[in-house]
Amino acid sequence: MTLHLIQRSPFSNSALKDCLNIIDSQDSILLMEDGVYGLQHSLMQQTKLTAYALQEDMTARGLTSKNSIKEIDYCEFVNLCSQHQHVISWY
Amino acid sequence: MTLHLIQRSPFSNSALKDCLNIIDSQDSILLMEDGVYGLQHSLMQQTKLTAYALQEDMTARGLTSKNSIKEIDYCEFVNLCSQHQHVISWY
Amino acid sequence: MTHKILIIARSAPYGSSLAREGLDYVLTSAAYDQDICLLFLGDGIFQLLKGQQPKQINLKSQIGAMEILPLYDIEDLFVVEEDLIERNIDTKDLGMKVVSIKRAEVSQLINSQHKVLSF
Amino acid sequence: MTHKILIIARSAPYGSSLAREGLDYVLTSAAYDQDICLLFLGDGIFQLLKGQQPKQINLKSQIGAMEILPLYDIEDLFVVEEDLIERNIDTKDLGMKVVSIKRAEVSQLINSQHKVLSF
Amino acid sequence: MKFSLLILASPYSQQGGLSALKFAQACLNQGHQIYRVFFYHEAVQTASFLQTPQQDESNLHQLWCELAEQHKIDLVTCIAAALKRGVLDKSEAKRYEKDGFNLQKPFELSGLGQLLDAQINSDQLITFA
Amino acid sequence: MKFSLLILASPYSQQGGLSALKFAQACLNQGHQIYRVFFYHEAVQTASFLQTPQQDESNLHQLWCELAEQHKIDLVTCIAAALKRGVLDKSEAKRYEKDGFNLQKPFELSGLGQLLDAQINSDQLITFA
Repeated sequence: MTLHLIQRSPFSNSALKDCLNIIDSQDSILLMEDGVYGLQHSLMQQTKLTAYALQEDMTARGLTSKNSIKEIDYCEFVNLCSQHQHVISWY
Repeated sequence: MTLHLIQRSPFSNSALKDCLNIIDSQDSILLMEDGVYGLQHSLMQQTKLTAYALQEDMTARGLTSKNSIKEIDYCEFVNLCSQHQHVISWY
Repeated sequence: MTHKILIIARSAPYGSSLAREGLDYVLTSAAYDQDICLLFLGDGIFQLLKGQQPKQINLKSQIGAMEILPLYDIEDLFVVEEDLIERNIDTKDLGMKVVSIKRAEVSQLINSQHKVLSF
Repeated sequence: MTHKILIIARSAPYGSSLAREGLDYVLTSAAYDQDICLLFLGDGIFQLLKGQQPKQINLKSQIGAMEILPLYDIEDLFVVEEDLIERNIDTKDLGMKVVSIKRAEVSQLINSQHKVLSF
Repeated sequence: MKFSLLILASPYSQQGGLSALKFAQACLNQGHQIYRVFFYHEAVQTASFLQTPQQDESNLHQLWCELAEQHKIDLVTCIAAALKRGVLDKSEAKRYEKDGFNLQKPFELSGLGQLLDAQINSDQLITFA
Repeated sequence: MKFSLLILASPYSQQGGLSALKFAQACLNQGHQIYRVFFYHEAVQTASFLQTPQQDESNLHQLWCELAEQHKIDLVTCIAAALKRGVLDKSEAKRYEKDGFNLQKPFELSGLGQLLDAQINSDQLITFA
C-alpha cells in the first residue's frame, strides 16, 4: 500500500497522470501544494481511488472541496504517512 | 508573426500544448532544451506549422530528425529571432 | 514613448514564485508609465481565484497584490474561455474584472502589441 | 542488513539536473552494498537513449555515467512498455539492457521493495 | 515513528521548503521523531545564512535553525550539490580559495551516504520537491 | 540588431543558463549587440562568485564574467529576487548586517526597471527559463 503525494498542477505537469497510470486500487492519493488544483481536473472527478487534499493548500488557493475527496490537515497527513508502507512524491 | 520557443518536454509539461492552443498559422515553433523531445510526440508529428529544432539539443539527447522539422544551429536561431516580430518562451 | 506591452501570466500562484515575480514586473512597468495589458493563460487563471488565503501557508496573497492594478490604470485583464472551462471555473469565481476571449483571438492580441513577455 | 531499494527515475536528462542527481544517489547506495533496482518511468526513459552527445551543450553524459551500473551489480533496469510506445521509442534505441514491464505490473514491483524513492 | 525529510525544492522559488517545515512541526507535535532533514538539488540554498527575505516573508533558513535547535534535528546539506551551487562552509571555502562562506551550524555539509542512512534508518522518508 | 536576454533558469539545476551563453555568443559572432543580460527568479544564483563546480563542469559564473569583460556586456541581477535568495554585494551585506557577500563586478544588483529598460530599448528580449 502506497501513499502518492501529488505536488504539481495536473493542468501543466504530468505528475498526476503519470501516477494514475501505475497506481494500484489499494493505494491512496494526497493532493498538496499546486497538486490541489487537481480538484478542478476531470481526472480526479472520475476517480474511484481513496483521495485526500491538503486543507491548508486548498484554502490558500481559494479552492473548495469537491466530491469524494477528503480534506485533511498536516496532522492527518503525518498519520497517513505512518499508515502506508511507501510514500512516493510526484513532481 | 511570432517565434515560439518550446523549452520543456511535452510529455511532462504543458508548454507545447498551451502554445499550440493559441498559435497562429503564420507563427513558427522552435523546439529547444528538453523541448526537443517534442520530436517524439504525436502533437509535432501532425503539425502543419513551420517548426524547427535546435541541433545541439537534439544531438546531446541522441535524437534524430523527424518529418518536416528543420534542424538549426544557434546561428540560425539568432537569425530566426531577428526575423520575427515577437519571440515568446514557453516553459 | 509609451509602449504597448503584453504580459502573459501562465503560472499558478504559490507552488512557484513565478506568478509573484511576473506581477512585480507588471507593477514596475506600470509605474514607468507603460501601457500594460495582462493575459492569464492556462494555469495563470488560478491567480485570479476569489478567496485566496495564503497566510495559511506563510505566503503573500497574489490576488491581494493584484487589487492595486486598477490604480495603475491596468484594466485590460484577459482570460481565455476554453481555459476556464477546462478548469471548471466560472468568471464569477474570479476576484477581478476580466475580459474573456477565445483561444483563436489570442494571436490577434499578441500581434497588436509592441512587446510581449511571459512568466 | 541489505535493503531492497527501488529508485524511480522520472526526469529527462539535461534540461534538469534531477536525472543526474538521482543517478548519483543510486551509485552511492550501490557503493554501500544495498540491493538497488531502477525503474525508468515516463520521461525517465530518455536517460537510456543511445548516442547521447551532451558535450555539445557542455554537460556530462547521463548514459555514459550509467555504463558503470553493471559493475555495481545493478542489473535490474525496468522500463514501461506503454511509456516507450507513447514516446515512439523501441527497446533497440536504448543503450542499456532493460526489462520491459507493463504499467499494471509497476505496483507489484513497488510493493516488493523495502524502500522507494523517486527523482 | 522515525521520519526523515528529503527536500529538493528551492527555498524562495517553490513551496516545498515551507511544506516540509509544516510537516516536520506536525510530526514533532504528535510525538514522532525527525531522524534527519536532507537538503539536495535546489534545496541546498536553504543552508545559506546570507538569505535576506523581506520582513513580511518567511526566512526559511532561520526557521530551520530554530526548529533544529529546539528539537536537536540533524540538518544535512549534500556537499556535491551545495558546492557547485555556491553554498559552502568555512573549511570548504578555504580548500577552494573562495573569499567567503555562507553555511555554518546547525547546517552541515556531508555526502549522499547520509541520505541513504536516513532512508534505511527511518520508517518513512518523505520528499518535498 | 540589439538583443537582451532574460534568464530565469537556475544555473546548475536547469539548462537555460548554458543555452543563454550559447545564444549570446552566436549573437556576438554575427555582429549583433547584447544590450543587457538580466538575471531574475532562480537565475540570480548565477551572480554568486562562491559557486564551485567540479573541474569537468562549466562554471557559469566565470563564463559570464569572461564574456562580459570581453564584450562590455551589462550583467544585471534583480536586487529583490537576489536578496531573498542570499545573493548580495558588499554594500547590501553591510546594510543588512550579513557576515559576508557573494556578488561583485561585473555583476551588479539593480531593480526591475532595468529589465523594462532592456525590453523597451532592445529589438528582442529572449527568455531562457
